[in-house]
Amino acid sequence: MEYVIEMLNIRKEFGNFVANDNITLQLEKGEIHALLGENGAGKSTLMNVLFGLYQPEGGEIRVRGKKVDISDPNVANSLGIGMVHQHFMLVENLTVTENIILGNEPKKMGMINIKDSAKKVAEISKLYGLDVDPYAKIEDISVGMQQRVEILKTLYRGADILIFDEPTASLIPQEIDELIAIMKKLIIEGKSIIIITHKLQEIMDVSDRVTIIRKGVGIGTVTTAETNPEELATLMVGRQVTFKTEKGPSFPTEEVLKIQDLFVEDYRGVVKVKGLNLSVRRGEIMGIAGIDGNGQSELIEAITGLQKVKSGKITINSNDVTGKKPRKITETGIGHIPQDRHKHGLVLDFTVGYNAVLQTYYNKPISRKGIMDYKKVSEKAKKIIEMYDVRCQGENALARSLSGGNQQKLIIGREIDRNPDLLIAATPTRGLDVGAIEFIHQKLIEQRDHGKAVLLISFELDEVMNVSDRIAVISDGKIIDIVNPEETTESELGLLMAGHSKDQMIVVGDEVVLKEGEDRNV
Amino acid sequence: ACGTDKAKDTEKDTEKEDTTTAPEVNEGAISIAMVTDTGGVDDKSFNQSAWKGIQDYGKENGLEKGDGGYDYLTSTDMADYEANINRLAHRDFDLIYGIGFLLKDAIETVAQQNPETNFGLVDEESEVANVASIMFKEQEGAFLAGVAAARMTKSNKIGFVGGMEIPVIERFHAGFVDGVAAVNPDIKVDVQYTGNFDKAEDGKAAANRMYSSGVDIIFHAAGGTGNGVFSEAKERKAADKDAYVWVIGVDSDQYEEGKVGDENITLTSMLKRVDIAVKLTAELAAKGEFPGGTITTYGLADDGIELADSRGAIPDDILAEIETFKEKIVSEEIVVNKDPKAKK
Amino acid sequence: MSNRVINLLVPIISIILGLLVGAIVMVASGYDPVKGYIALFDGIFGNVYSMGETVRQISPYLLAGLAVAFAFRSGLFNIGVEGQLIVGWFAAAYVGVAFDLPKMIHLPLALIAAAVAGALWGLVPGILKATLRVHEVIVTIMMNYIALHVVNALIKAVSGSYKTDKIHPTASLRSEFLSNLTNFSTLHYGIFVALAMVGVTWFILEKTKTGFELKSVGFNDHASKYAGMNVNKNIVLSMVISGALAGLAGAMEALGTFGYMASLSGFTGIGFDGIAVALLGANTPLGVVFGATLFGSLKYGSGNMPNAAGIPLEIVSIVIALIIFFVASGYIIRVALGRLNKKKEAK
Amino acid sequence: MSFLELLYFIVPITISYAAPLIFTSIGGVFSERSGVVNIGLEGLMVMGAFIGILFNLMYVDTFGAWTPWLALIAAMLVAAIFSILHAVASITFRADQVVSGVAINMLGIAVALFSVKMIFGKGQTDFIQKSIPRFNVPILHEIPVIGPLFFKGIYGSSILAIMVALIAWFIIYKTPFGLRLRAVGEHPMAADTMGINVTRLRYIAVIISGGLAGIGGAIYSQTMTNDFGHATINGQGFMALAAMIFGKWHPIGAMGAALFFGFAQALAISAPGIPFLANVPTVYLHILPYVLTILALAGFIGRANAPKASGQPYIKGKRL
Ligand SMILES: Nc1ncnc2c1ncn2[C@@H]1O[C@H](COP(=O)(O)OP(=O)(O)OP(=O)(O)O)[C@@H](O)[C@H]1O
Ligand SMILES: Nc1ncnc2c1ncn2[C@@H]1O[C@H](COP(=O)(O)OP(=O)(O)OP(=O)(O)O)[C@@H](O)[C@H]1O
Ligand SMILES: [Mg+2]
Ligand SMILES: [Mg+2]
Repeated sequence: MEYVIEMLNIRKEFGNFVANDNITLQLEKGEIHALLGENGAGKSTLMNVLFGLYQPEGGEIRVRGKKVDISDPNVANSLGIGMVHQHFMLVENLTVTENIILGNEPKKMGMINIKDSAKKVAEISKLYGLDVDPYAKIEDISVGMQQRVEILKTLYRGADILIFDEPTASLIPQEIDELIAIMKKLIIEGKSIIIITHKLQEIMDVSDRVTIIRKGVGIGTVTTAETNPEELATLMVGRQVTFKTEKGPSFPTEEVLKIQDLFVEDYRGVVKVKGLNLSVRRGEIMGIAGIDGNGQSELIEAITGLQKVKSGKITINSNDVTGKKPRKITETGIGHIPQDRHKHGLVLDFTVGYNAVLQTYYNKPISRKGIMDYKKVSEKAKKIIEMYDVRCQGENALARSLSGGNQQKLIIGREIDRNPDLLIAATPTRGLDVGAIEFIHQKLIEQRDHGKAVLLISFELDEVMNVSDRIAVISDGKIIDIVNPEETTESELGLLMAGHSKDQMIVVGDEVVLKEGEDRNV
Repeated sequence: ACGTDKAKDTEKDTEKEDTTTAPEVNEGAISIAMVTDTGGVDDKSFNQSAWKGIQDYGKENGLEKGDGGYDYLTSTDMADYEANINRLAHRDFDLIYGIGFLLKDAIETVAQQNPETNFGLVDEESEVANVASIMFKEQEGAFLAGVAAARMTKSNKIGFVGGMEIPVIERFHAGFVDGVAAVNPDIKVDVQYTGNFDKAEDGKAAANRMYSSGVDIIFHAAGGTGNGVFSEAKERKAADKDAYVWVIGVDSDQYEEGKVGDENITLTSMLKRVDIAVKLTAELAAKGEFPGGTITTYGLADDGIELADSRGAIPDDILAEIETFKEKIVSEEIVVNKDPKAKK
Repeated sequence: MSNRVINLLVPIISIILGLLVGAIVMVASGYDPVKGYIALFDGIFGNVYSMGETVRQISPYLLAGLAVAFAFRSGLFNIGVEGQLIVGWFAAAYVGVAFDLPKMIHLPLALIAAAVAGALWGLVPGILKATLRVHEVIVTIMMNYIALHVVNALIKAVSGSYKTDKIHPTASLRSEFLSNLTNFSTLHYGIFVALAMVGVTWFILEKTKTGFELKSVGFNDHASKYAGMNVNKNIVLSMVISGALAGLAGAMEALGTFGYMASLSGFTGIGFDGIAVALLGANTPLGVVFGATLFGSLKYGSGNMPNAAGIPLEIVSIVIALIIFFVASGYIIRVALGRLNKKKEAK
Repeated sequence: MSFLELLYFIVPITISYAAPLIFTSIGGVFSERSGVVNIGLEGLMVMGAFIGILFNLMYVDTFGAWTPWLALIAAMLVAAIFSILHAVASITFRADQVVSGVAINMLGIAVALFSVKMIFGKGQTDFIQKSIPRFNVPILHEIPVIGPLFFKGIYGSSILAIMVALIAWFIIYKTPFGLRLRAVGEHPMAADTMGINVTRLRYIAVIISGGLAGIGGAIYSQTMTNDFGHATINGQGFMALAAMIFGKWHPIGAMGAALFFGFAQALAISAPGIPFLANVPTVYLHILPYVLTILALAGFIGRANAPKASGQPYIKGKRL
């Protein structure tokens, strides 16, 4: 078989830390090759070496059989290697076209030839079925669209070896389906692909082979058709992993959160929540399923007091909190794991300890009469680090130096530790490996079992189905139905999320589909 | 006080004798030094003039620059005043000048701490026994400048650009307005204070406004801001050789500053002869007649204030008329106003 | 080499490098660097008088540096320390002149007046930033000029002259004791006020919950808002405290060094130097002590270079600027030290 | 003064006040757009002002009427070279950009004054004989109203300033270089992965800012003071910084802000000729430009966002 890429015995060190220890990865022409490993195993590092962002300390790279020295991304580009990064490399205030042509701009009399560029972008996107508006600004388009721009960037440069670093972590299910379709199309067009993902099912669905690394060491490569998710997980983690989170029945008691006829605008002044009613009780996990942009963010912001309520009423533990200040609301018993952990969840330049008390620093025992007791801060931090298995170099390490998964564990620990009556968890497991996900799910269920309420917002059907006791489906700013996960299928849920009601569906075999004559209004 | 110092001084001079070949050192000479205000020693204004006086005295008496001879220190900010004066006192100069009204407190403080040393203060009044105050009647010179302007104007519009509204500048202002009025009470003097001494662009804009509104002669008392007045006038002259625009300079002879090719737009300058006053005070001190505790005010009468050579810009008949006014002032027939607000 | 040693070495190496380049400049322009540096050294440590003056010079730098540093810690760039200092200077001088009170009341009152005046001057950009998101850099630059002109007009209005009267001794920071101790230098109790404020700012930043909030807002205002902090309140508070510190720097001049205020023809420069002082000290209160000491000593001592060696004092500004460069470029010094270290270990 | 006369006076003054600020603030735009904060504009202007005068004095006999223009080029070159210090410190040595800028300011004035003392033996230079002249734009200045407002008695340097603003706009928004510049200031790592040399681009931007600030300083010294001394550039660089922020890091915006400052200043200075302002106490006039600026910012300009990466050194591979 012909290898387009051979990374042989790659070694990469950061100071005294070995991130990649003699890892070998071989990519066949026309295959989709998955790269699997826990958070921090060294996957991104390996790919950054391939893309020329890092220089390896050892090993060699062959491209199409020829030994190469990829000293910077330019070299990678000219070798036909393109990379879609884990954190998008897009300039937010530039347009789609500008981002794509950046560094390789068609010129006309010294000026950028934007028209031709946009045309070319449109052509390529049509060829691969990537639907984008060449003139839209990045900051105005959805995450899925941004990712398509990233892919276009590589295609525009004529890449035929594509690296995708966790491309699905921030996509909604529909977008994931589209991406998979795109990848398959790319293979047909003769490209080869390396994909990093934590979702084992995706690996099973798209990949031809899988290379697994554990703590910087290459474990080996297996053929997808000859393996299964359980085996992959075991190889990756080094122990048995349970998939379906164990959870007993729920025993809901009194109501914690009650939302009546709520209307909320987003920061642009567009009404996003339109007459929403919801009630969450102690002892249950209420999942919110819906397509991104249907009012989820605004709903959370309204509950937590970060966005003004236009009309309607929110009560927590029978206290009317409508229009109250965030802190007042928090104090009525809310914990909140925000969707964007870097922007809202943590002060990255604070230590782990400071972050651990970000919600409680102003109260006894952390502070007394306005004076902080930093001994108590350390104690609290140590407790959270231990109980939630936050891997870091102690409570004085900067939050910035933690891996994403550990940052998330820190936030979860901080919020649960306050013992809130209602825990709002927004996409709490995004980008985490299966081990970490399992751990977080357990914590949410524990909360419930202690008689607390949990509101789980997630775009991953799997997660909502597995963890929730009830699922409220949100569409266009309203809860259109509340279903029991035991009695619902994923396809039914998908249709509900797309805005269809139950009486528009029928069951055919074990699939739920739309009745004849009903439009798919996705 | 002087006697003891002199003894020390001669000691020093003899020490120096073998290293330097100073030409006939005047035995009775004293060592003198000065501290500038933040303008620096070459501000083309009173610091420069004072330094000239000190150098003149030093050279005439065969002194060397440095300890035991003559020297200066520059202040870069207000906090330097006292420190600099102290440094000089520590170096045992016999007579130390503070140049500028801002140095009053510093001079007084150090003077009280060093009763054996003599101090001079320019532009402010002090009653401390070992401080001689040197004041100037700027208004008298400004008056003559006003006369010149009033006679030379063709448009009967005259301007005055001042820096900050502080007493010295107001004396210029008052005297100038007085002088103009003495010739022709109908001439309106367009007065503008820019509020600074270091913004040439403001001086320039003010001059532009004045010239644009028909003013043809501007007297400035605005330090660096006045640079802008000159540059505006020069541009007008450069653009049109026949343009009738003039500037009257201040403190030192600003003829050089007015050159536009072969032309010159400096009408005259009002000179403040700090050099004469400084030298004179030193000579008194050397004679043991140091005027400590008293205020000496220099004016037209003692050539402490005068108009610079106009180099032909002002015709002789007008010069004669100016001379007449000068005599009237010297004889105190005319007493020039020194406060612009005290309207007569 | 431990991290601690390196942290200490970086500024020391920077100072040496700065002096070295300064020496080269002196040689190149025909001056004797040895004589020059002896003059500089004498200017700082030569006798008790210079030492007194050096310490006196350090006091306003301490406060100005603290003011800049404090704002920086909450993410604000206060270029307005200069203006806040000027209004503080005037307020202290005014209170010192206008009232007749026992020292126990008068001096604190004058200090408070200065702090309040500076605080008010900081309040304007603070409020504009908090409510309208107007960039504080522009507003503080404008407020500097406004302070200059307004104070000059006020001096004239209250005293009828270009300067205020002398403050009453009851409001003075001057001390016979300190002055005698240092051979009549103008050293005054202000240094203790300044050091006390170092303690106070350190305490606020490192010990109080307000400090926790201010730093949090400075690093990430979004997360702070999520954590229930009042971001706008903290912005205003930070500017107010920063302004108060700057106002106190003005009080040093009013109640200590000068005992009056005279019309200013331009900025004092202390406020701008405060930026360098703060940043030299990495915006920590203790670092500011280092920055102010370095800055104040060199600034004051430089006056002795034309005095004792006939060298233009600009050479010292060049040296100071170079030192700042080198300290700021500490990264490269660290890299060099690291290499050196490795080599040594290899041996 | 009639209203029109007032305008005939204020508009040209506004433009001449603004010219040095336009150059310098656009220099700032280039630097900050690339992600390097340049608070050292003041020091760079000082350098330019000094070199402009020095060159003018030295070569006026050789170059005659061309001298002030060639002096601008000399000032541009020297200030550009001087700005490399800032680039080295803040880009290569990863220094705090504000600190490095402060050092540039100190160094600029110190080096310039030190040189003046070495060369002239005194605290300021002599006066130049050939300053930048004012002229009437042929034909255009005869257009009624517009002519006297914009084309009569103006400095070539003012026209240059406006042209530079337009050219800067063109470069930043229409050329590949501009696109890269904006990308680097916003998201250097993204630019890096696209094969753009972040370091090189930032060096170029800082050097451009040095050159433009140098020209700004030289225009100032050759139109306003005609000599160079310690107070020649006194806060102009900081005003340019303010203009850049006021103009939202946009060259045309910066030009607008500089013109606004110029206008406010011209208005204050011309107040004695304006009936209803003539009797206002001078202190109000002196603070007028600054108060107007604050009001304008508070009133209708509102929030401005700096380029996202400005102020941060770019370190390859650093996690976001
Ligand atoms: N710039 C860096 N400096 C120092 N260490 C680094 C750096 N980047 C990565 N590492 C180290 O390399 C290890 C591997 O990181 P990498 O980003 O490759 O993990 P990953 O497998 O991509 O994880 P994830 O699945 O969460 O994306 C990390 O655990 C970290 O310790
Ligand atoms: N620039 C860096 N300096 C020091 N350590 C780093 C750096 N970058 C990464 N690390 C280390 O890398 C480890 C994991 O990094 P990594 O990027 O793999 O996180 P992650 O698990 O991929 O998070 P996520 O995928 O959610 O962003 C952390 O433990 C951290 O200490
Ligand atoms: Mg990662
Ligand atoms: Mg990764």
